[in-house]
Amino acid sequence: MLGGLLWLAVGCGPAAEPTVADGAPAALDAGWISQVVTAPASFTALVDRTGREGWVLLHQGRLTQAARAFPDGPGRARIALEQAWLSQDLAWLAAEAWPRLADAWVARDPAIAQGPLPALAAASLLATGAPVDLSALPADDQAWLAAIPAATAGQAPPADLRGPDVDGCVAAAIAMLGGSADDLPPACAADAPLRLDTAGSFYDPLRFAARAAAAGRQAQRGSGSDGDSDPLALLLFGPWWAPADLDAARQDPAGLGAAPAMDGPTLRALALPEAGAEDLPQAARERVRALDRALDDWERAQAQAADPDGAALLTDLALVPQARGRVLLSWARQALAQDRPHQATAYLMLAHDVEQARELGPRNPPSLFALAALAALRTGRTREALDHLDPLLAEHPEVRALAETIGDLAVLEGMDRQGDSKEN
Amino acid sequence: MTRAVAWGGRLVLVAIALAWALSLLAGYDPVADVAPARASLLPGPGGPLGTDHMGRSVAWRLLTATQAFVGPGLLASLVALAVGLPGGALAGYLGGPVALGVRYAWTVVGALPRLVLVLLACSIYGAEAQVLAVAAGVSFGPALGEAVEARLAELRGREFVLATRAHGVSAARTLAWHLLWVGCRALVLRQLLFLLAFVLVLETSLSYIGGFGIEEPTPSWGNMLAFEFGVHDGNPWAWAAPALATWLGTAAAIGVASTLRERGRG
Amino acid sequence: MAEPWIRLEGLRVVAGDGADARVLVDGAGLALAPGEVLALVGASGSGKTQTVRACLGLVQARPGVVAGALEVHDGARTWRPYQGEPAVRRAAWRALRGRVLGWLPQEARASLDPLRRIGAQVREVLELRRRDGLPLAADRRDAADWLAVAGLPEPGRVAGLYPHELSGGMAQRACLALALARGSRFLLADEPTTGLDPTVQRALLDQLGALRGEGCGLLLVTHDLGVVARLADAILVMDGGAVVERLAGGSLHQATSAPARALVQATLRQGEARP
Amino acid sequence: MHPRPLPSPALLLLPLLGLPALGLGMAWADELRYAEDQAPAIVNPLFATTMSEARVHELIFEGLYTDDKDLATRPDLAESAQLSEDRREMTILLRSDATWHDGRPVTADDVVFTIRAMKDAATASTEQGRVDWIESATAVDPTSVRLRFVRPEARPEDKLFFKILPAHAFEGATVKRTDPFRSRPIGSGPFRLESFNEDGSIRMGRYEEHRDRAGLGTVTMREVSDKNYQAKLLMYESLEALVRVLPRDLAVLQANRKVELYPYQTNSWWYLGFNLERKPFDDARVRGAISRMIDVEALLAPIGTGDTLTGPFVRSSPFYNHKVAPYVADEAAAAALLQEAGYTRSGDSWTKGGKPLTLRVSAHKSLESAQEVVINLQSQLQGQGIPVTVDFLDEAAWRSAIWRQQDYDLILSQWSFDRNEDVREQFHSQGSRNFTGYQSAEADRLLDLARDSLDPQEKKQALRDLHARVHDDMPMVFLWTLDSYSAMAVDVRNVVIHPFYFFTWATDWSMQ
Repeated sequence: MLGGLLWLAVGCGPAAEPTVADGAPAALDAGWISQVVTAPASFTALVDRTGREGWVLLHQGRLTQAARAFPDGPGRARIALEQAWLSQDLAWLAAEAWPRLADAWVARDPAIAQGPLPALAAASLLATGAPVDLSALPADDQAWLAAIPAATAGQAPPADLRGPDVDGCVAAAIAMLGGSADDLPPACAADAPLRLDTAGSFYDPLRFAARAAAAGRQAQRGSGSDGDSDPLALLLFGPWWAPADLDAARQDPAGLGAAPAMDGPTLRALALPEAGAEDLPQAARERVRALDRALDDWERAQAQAADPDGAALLTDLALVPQARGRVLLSWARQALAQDRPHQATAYLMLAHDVEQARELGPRNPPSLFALAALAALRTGRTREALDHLDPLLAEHPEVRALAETIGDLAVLEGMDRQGDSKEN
Repeated sequence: MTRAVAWGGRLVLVAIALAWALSLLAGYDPVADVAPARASLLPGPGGPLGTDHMGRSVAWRLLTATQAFVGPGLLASLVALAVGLPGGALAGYLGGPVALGVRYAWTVVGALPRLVLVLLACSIYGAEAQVLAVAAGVSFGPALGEAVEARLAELRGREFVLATRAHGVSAARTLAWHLLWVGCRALVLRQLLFLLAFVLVLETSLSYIGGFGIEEPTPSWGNMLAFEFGVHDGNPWAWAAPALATWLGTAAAIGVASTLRERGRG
Repeated sequence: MAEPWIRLEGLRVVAGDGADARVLVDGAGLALAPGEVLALVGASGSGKTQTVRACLGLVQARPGVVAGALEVHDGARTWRPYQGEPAVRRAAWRALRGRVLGWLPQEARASLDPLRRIGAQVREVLELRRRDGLPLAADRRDAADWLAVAGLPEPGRVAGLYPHELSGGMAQRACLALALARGSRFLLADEPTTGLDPTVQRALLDQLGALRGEGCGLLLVTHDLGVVARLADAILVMDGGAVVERLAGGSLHQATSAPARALVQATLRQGEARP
Repeated sequence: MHPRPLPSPALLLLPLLGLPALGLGMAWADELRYAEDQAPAIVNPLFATTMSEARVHELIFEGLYTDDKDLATRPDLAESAQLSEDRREMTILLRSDATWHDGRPVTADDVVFTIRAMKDAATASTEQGRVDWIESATAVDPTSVRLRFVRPEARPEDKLFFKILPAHAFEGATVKRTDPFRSRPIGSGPFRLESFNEDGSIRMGRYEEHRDRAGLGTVTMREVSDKNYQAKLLMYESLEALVRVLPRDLAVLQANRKVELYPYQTNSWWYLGFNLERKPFDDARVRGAISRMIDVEALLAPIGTGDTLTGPFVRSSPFYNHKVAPYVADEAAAAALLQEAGYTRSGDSWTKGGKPLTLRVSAHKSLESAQEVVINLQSQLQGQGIPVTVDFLDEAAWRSAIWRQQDYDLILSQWSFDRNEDVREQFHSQGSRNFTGYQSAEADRLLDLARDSLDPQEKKQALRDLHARVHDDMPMVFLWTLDSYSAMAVDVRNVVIHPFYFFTWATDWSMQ
């Protein structure tokens, strides 16, 4: 009996797990979390100075509301960065969904090739900088499509840009891409389909790329105007762990507005296992587990070393889980860029806070859902991509347009299939 | 110590009886009480024992749950008496071939473990409380009867029985009054208290497991426990109270039973 | 001498059957009139107790009474409880036990219900008496009164005791109280003084003697010849289950039968210490 | 009164005697033990009605085609196929290395037998709808089958996922629920059924001869009906997998570093289905009144987070009609409808012709959180004058009462759909899962249009119209969809879960 109890006590205790290299926590110590935890006053001062409500909303992942809440200044620039990243992720998603829809539909019904769909699909790809062969398209379409890469390269679009199937919204989006406008006209901002003279309802395929470009510029301007401000404003709740990571990102030719990939010095110091070139989710999970081991120990140490206010911030704001989520998000982005969508799915699953599965939150930033939808599309789970987009709709109603497009794709892909249903 | 157990146990049994009477009079409606808006309140804001995760009063459910076993317990007692007493009395008083026949019948019933017998009955006749009670009573009948028989076999040859008869008391009255009532009542009561504890534990277990005992929304200490078990951020009293009540009720019945002594036996 | 109310003839009591059968009483008989004291003497195992129990229908051995005739007159009619259908027999015993035939048992403590207080037991007997319509003096309505009559000190306290709390003498007096309270016409006393100390014995015998004065018939089983000598109007000597000699008067000294003489001898050898 | 089924005494004893033993079972090194709330009563894919059955079938049986990890159709028992010019005929060549668990080769006769048995009305297969489109099947030679279709088919292989049964395991040409096959199934999948145990567990061992040898040696399905224990058994390593985690256990499992969560969102929704063939529920006014007495948000609150619904699709579905406004709890409107239907309120109840309006709600015993919902519902309706009695049915009683006899007033249940969200079987007047008895020419037309349309936007619109239609006709009160996850010990490696069938890629799984 006693033996059994002892066995139970031992069996249920925390098992000893190998920890990462000894030098690793030191690298983590250089990060903004340590700064907040050891000197909470600097955090409070920054937040109060730049707009507390905006930071709260940013922490909650509610970017649209945060953008409205922040006054001009570092907060506004910061939120523009976040919006640029999210829009970039959604633009990639659009560039995945549109061509797939066009291909699938044309394969089923060649007549659709005569309509606007192929051109719209090409536009979505061009907006992300992907090379597209336009030669098969009607000449009219080729003309306005050519304006997209030109705009992203900095050339102003022709004033009379108008294709037979394209109304003002697409033109406005191209203008926005090229930097000659910062927002779409009000008529285009809603989730209304394009006014096309053929049957079917299609949406603006350029919207997210245009918004990404505009927000990126806005962020650049913002950080320029307040250039020597507290670096914490850029790091707080953000994708970079430490100032060194931020500096590394600044070296990136695409600038801060490009979707951040987290391969800065801090993570390199952790010497985590690589996920490998093959798209094996198991390797991704091993990598996350190694990260968790490092972070779990480090978080405990932080909580002990912290000032009481700092410790409260650490747990109340879930700083470490949130930062971990940001790391996984950037890994997922990387995996998607390198065509390892199953690994990306694994990273995103592990980042997802299932307690509030269908809500934005500190651990569920909007990009998580956008990237999950992209990974789902890439792995053939078109229907599931819609599930991932659903939580974004309340905060970002314009995503409805993308959801409708992906919905059409899902319907098309399932058209020959036969549904199965069961109880429970 | 024994006195403390006896009195403490009696107190608990009286409390259960009072709770039962109160619940019968009050007519608490477990269905109407549902209110998710006041789910899992702690004692105080949510009444004396708080509320469960459907917002129902734990205190009222705890009281009402006595109906799940007190009534069946009493019914089981009646059945056990009906099964055990006549046989035990006849076998003990008459002895001889009657006793042999009665003992044979008991051996047949007693060959099945009590639990098996009850579950078997529930599976054949349905899991209603009455079936459970009757089966529990039947399963306890032989034990009761054997105890009575042994006591009567001991008493019937005693001089005082002859003396009583010689005074002109009829055989029936001698048996009913002098032997059974005076001679066996404590013994029978003890058996019945064991039976009550058995019914309580049985009902609670079956309702906990679900499917055989009392089904929600009718409260039983067992299904209250099952319903709240594992609820995160629940009201701890919502499961602790029925668990404690089950434990106290069983301990009280067994405690009182084991401290019961006939006055007058040295 | 009045006409006997109790007549027992040809009693034969057997225990066991077949090869195990033992004859306990073989052809015993007796007759007893109101106000008469009949002593039943004999060695142990001579059948005295069984004979007395047979008069009350309380033979426990099986098959028990196999032959014999008992006639009991209750002042109004004569009952023959050994004859007729079971229903008739039950009616006879119902009429006789307690009302006509009272019993003072041998082992006093064992004859009291161990689980009930003395007072309650007396009250029950009084209730039986009331049911039979036997008169009750106004000052003897209560259990304690009868315990006092039986010579128990502190009758109120004793009424609240359980049998195991009584000494042997007190138990015997309690039994006497029960017997007296019952108010039977006859009292069949089975060795009532056995195991009591001499003073208690004397007091008890005085009580019994007083009963005779009230017209109560007494069947006294004993081997105390002193008691016999003091009380008996007639003596029956039993041996081997049969009545071997009947002596009128209270002295055994004129007895002729061998068993009677043996009894006398035995008593003499013990030294005639008793009164 | 309906007859009460008699569970075997041994089964009755099990919960009492077997509970402590549950936690003590030791696993083989390469054994995966997973928990289901309710074990399948039989193992025969022709009679599958529940997800737990579908999951077991996935391990033991194979279809002609299946999903690859990117959910594209790939041949499974088929090797290759040729579609005729008119797209009405397909000749499938079977792979030569597929064998049944008894060693016999999988042949064209097996495929023909399975399709004929499914089509045979005498079989009463619950999967009959999945072969409606096949006109006939003939064996050309032992390894090739010719299928003829009712209509031209664009990609028939996408519909050939149903499981194939061995013809030699059955007598004659028919299949019955009661065939001994139910407990001694022979499949061709990566696992074969080793034992169908008294305690409801099913043990499946690796089929060593399978062309695609599985990484796991044994998969054991254990019935753990006390859902309070499932998460604990996983954490204390008495199980390796839970197929569906209770919402309330999610937080603790996510925090546990020895457990990984996998989203397992079958497109599921809960509903309260009326029996339209029984009075007075044939009266739309009565259904409307009851619908308006129910506060769905309040029903959902105690059981977890999810989205309430207005129709037979999940909110994120392309078919969900967001323009349909939910019924709101409105006692006055409900009363008006009942009065219109001829009921009068007297005291605590509604009566018509002296008969009070009562409801018997049936729910499956293993439906998680059903207890809370039903208790809540009972309270809501009783407060408005409709007394509700509740029946929790076990597997056998459920099949007989709901699937065969249509003997119920109102059921609380849940449908799960694969990614196609095909509700035809549930709402078409000819649908094999339409046990509410819903009949609507308009719904039939919309469902036919959705099936036959080649324009995705037209199909989308047809089903959105259907959503509005069934919301108006109210054969069911649509409740909600819940988030669902499965959980697995981190020791189980290379896990990729099929979004519906779960075990489709289980051959790749292994234990560390």
